[in-house]
Amino acid sequence: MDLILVNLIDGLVTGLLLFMLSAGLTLIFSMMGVLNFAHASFYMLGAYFAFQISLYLGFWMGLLIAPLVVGVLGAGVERYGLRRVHQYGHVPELIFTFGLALLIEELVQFIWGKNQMPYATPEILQFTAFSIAGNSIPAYKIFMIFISVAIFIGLLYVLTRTRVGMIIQAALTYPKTVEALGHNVPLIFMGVFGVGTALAGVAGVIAGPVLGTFPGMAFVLGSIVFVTIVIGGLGSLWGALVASLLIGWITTFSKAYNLRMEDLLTWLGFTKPQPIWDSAWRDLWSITSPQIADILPYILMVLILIFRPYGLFGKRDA
Amino acid sequence: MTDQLTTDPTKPAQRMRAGSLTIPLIPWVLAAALVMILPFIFTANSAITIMNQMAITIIFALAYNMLLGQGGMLSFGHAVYAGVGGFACVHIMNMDDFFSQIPLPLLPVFGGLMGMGLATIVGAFSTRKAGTVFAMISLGVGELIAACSVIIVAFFGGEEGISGDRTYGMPFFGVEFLQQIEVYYLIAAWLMISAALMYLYSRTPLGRMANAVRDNPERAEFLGYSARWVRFFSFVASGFFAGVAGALFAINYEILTEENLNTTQSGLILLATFLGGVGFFFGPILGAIVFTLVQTVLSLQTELWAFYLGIVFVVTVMFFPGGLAGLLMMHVPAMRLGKLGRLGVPYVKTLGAGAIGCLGAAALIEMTFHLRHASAGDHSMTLYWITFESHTILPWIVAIAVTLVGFGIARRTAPALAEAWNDANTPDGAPR
Amino acid sequence: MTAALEMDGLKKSFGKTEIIRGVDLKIGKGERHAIIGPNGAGKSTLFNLITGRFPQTEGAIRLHGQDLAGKAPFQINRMGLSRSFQITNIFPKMSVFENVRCSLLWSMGYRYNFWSMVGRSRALTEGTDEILDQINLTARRDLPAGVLSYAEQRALEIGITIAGGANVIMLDEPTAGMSHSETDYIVDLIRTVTEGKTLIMVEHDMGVVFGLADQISVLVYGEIIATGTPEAVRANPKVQEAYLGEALEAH
Amino acid sequence: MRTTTMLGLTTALTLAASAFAAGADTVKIAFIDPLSGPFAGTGTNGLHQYEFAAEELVNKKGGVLDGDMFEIVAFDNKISPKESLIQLQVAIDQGIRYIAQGNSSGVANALTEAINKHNRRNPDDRVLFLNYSAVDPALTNDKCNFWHFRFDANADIKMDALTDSIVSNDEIEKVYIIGQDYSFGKAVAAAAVRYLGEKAPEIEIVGNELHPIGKVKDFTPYSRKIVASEADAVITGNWGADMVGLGKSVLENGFTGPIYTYYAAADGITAAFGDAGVGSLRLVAEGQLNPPPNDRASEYIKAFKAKYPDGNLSQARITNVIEMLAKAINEAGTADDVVPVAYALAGMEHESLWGGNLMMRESDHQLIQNVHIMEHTNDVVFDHDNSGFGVKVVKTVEMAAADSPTTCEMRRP
Repeated sequence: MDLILVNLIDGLVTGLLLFMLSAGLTLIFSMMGVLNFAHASFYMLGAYFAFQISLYLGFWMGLLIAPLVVGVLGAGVERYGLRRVHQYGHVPELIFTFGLALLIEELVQFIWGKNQMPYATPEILQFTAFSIAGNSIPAYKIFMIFISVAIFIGLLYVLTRTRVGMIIQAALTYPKTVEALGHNVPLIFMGVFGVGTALAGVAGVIAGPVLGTFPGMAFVLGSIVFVTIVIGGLGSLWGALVASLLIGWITTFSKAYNLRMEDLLTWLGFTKPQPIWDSAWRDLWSITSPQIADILPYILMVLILIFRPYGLFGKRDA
Repeated sequence: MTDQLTTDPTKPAQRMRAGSLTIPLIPWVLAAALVMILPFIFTANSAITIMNQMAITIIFALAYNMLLGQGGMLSFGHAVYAGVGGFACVHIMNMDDFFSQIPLPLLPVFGGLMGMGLATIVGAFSTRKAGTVFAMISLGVGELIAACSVIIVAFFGGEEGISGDRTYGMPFFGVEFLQQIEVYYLIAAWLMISAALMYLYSRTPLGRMANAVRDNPERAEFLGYSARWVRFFSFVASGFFAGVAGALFAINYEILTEENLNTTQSGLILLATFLGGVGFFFGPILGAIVFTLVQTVLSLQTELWAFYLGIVFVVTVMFFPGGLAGLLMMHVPAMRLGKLGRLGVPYVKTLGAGAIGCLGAAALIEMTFHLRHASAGDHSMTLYWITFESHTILPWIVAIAVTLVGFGIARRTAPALAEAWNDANTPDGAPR
Repeated sequence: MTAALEMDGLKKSFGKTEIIRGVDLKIGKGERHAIIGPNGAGKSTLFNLITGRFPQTEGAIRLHGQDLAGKAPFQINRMGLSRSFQITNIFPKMSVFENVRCSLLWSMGYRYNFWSMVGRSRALTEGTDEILDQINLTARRDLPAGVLSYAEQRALEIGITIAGGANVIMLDEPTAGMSHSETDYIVDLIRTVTEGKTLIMVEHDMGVVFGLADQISVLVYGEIIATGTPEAVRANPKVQEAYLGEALEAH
Repeated sequence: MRTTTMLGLTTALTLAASAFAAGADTVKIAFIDPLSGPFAGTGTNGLHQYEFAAEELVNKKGGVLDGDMFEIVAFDNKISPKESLIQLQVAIDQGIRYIAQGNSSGVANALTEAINKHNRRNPDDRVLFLNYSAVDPALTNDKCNFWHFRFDANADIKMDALTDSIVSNDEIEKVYIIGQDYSFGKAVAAAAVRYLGEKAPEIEIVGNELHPIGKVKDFTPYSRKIVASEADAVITGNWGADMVGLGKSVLENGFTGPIYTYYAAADGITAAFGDAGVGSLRLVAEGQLNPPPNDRASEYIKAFKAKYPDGNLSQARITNVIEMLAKAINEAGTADDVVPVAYALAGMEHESLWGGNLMMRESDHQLIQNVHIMEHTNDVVFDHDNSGFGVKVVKTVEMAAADSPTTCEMRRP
């Protein structure tokens, strides 16, 4: 069916966007061993910065500059914040990033106010790339796919084919040894944190126009990003990719098709209580898949954590 | 080395031994007296409402700290246990026949049992691991139950929540709990009972082992304890007291809604607990008090309250990971040495100036905010009881000057404070 | 009479690497048994297998005749086996007293008790103080364990290990990283506190081994190549060839 | 340590109770709505409209009774029912007798219950609840009480008008209903199904679904379904970011028919839609801004925009609240005893600043008024969000649902 193809593309866009966030987050996690709760906040900052820049210099300069600014900010947070908290242990680190997320949200409201920003896609991309059975695929979506894939390939190349990548990979596993070899490990950490947040910034820049640029955008996406990397396996780049796409497609398809709990329950052999409106289970029977599409990732995560605590691609001891 | 080990073993040990056998009663008596007297000092209904809220938050924060501080488990979804306890209690309030058979003061027991029941189910799988896995499961379960609150309308009442009437319960010695003050004493009684029970819990073998598992789960396993079951029992106990807090919420507000369950609520209790300090039993109490005041009182003064709270929180995590309680307890050595007084003047000099600097900075923030977001014709603003024009240059100069001078003095006097601090923490006669 | 601890064809592999390649060993009750061997011989792995930290790949371990397969560390501990660690493994934020008290709780039958106050139990306090006395840490009783000196922490580690009253005590390099005087002190300590118990230890310091042990097993590349009294082991040519050589001559 | 805590507590609680002294010559109205957090924009804008209305419509005309002025006292409820109840208590302690609230039916529900209980338990300081925006039908039906007055048309009344408009449009044969998964979204969907079934059974409802509230990141899959269903019109009760997200996504994916909404104007939404919404977005609401109903209204809007250039006169009904309250206080001859004021309000008829008559129905305290269907266009005199776009009335239902049934059984003191 044509609609399946359309949904596959839509899900791919969602998934790849999620991947841009989770890639940075999982890099940071494998480096510092801490989940950065403020990661989605950097995504939001990316969107806001790009919006502000686009007012003066246009969308493309925003795409170029905003992630850099976000990356520098991120590196600053690592250098002056996290590094300090690191000595107290993991839980305070987690709590620090949690507080930072709150603070950034307040800061954004302080500067830009509470309303949605009129941040729009560039005019050059405002056309329909192609249509499948009457469903138009906007050019901007193709552009999003293109950017995400380019970033993934670039990341993979840097990590596995370059000297810098080797040093980073080594520093992730054996920081002490790498330090002894004369590399500046704190600098590497700061750099990785900066790059990770810059990636989130890129995601913000390209997602801002389609998903909306408003103070709640980090909160909406925030926890789903952790869910992604937990499902994928903490610290695994491939896991992040697979989990992102999985979540993208699961949510897209469950929204696109009205699967009803009633059918499932009947199939399982339950009989519908009558009259239904008077039953304590009425809400369970009336659930449809679009209703719960966005909480499915949480269900998936809890199940995975119960049966495979290290995620799909994670190492056992990670 | 060996002479270090053979110092006279009797003296300090004897002193401390007495301490570990008895439970200090004086603070508890004082606290109870304070709780009794407070409504006579703050008689307004709104003050009592705020104190009720405070007491509920204290119980919840203490319950939360059973996990975070004592068990080392970071939960991002603890609101659901309080929430579900509260929802259960409202449902009980609405069961006319049953509710008229039980006195209202017993209702929190049901809330607690409900919270405990849910914690038993969730804990059965979430406590197998601590750390990130536990945190993420708590987040996932929290999000799930919060999402259910708008889907499962039969129990959670949707976005409007469900409401009941506390006065339909069996009169308790003639008291029907029509007035806020009666509710206050009910909540206060539960506050004292819950706090005492939670304190005593931390002194039981299980409570001690919770600390051990927090510090070193592997070692605890080699002492015969299953780290998982220790965590599980802590989790269940915490669920009980969270449920009690939820029940008291139900009694005080007579309504439970989605906001009692959502992740924001879970995040706030983490904030309050950490702000107060997770390392000491009374930390969460301080945190809950300060936090409630900020939320209900500071928010009347400025709409930027959450911004300030965010700053304070981040600064706390960065510089005072022990929270307020940790800050206070830092003074214990100096107090033992009887040299606390020596810190007074330096404190006034540095912290006083620092506080003025903070007020100046806050003024700058408020003025910037007013400049950016107030309606265009609206140039006058009121700050610290002074009304002025935010678009003229003078207030800015004043605010900047106050900020700079305040922080400047604080910085200047900081070395003296550090000196005084060292002095106060060094026994007299000891080599410096 | 069943042995205190018995290993039967014990094997352990990590991935494709076989670390323990079939260990058969019987340790009798009341024996003081040292396991020695060159670095990488698998001594610590053997310890971890016995105490349930890792599951074995093949073979059986029996404690007082009971199979330990699939048992978690805490279950093994409850059967009367207790261990110390090569890297100091205590509760650093808790006081010395609490460290020891925690290790007494299970054996004194408190289990998951949440209705009685630990401070109220005279037996518990006295028991703890007695242990502290034995390990000479009474003066350090109320300090956080994390601030103790290294040797004191090692002493505490041993205290925690013996406190539960286990009759099989396993010590993993109890004197690692210590000066001579510290070592002497710890050896004396071990000798007194393990009186009447089965002691199994891994140790590099031959002075300690020969001072404490009445049986020695030599583990090389995951296999026991010799077991016997110190004298017998010392005289065993295989051992001399494989590992001891000069070290023993020098003694 | 305890002393410091005590000190802090003392100062703070004194602060909380400090504004005790109720002014002798003011009638205070507590405005309890979100002033911080995600909905602060809407709340603050509402507060400005209240302050402006009180100043312009009452105080400049000499106040009520013998010169008592209206004063709006703002309380931030962070859109939380719990905080609302605390602030309600603070307001009552300050001697305030009139409570205005509008954002979120959940909060309104909590408040109306709490006020009902409070008035029963404390007959000496009763308060009135002036609900200016919460549209859950239950508030004037099953959950009605004597102290609650609703000045907005409720969700059912609006849907009645909205479906009238749909039925009169011959091109609409298939309708898609989508909304947020909570009480209001469900109420909208249920009302749409009911009214369409009654009025035009031939119109096919090709989709009726709910999505999680505030959690959807990307509405594309929903839009695809809507487009694939070949619906001619969409009905949604969405608000805030969910409204913008859904609307933009539906339009982007090639939907060209009308989108009937409740809340697709002002608060940044008008600006966010901009040109894209022209020809599609329809809004059902009271209060006519375009074309300007009369000179007085035009003057009022101009004066408001002069004072709040960034503000929106988005809730026209607020002027009705202020004018009718003033009238009721004058009729009752007292502002302190709310019972006669409530009796004066119930059944009151009034001519709105925005044209048309108003009638506060006595049986359920629901204001009966003209309800308009408006469209999003740039052909306006007064725009929203300073975007050049605004809403223009295209159809009016006079005194909508004046004889609609109610299940309210009101107990009067």
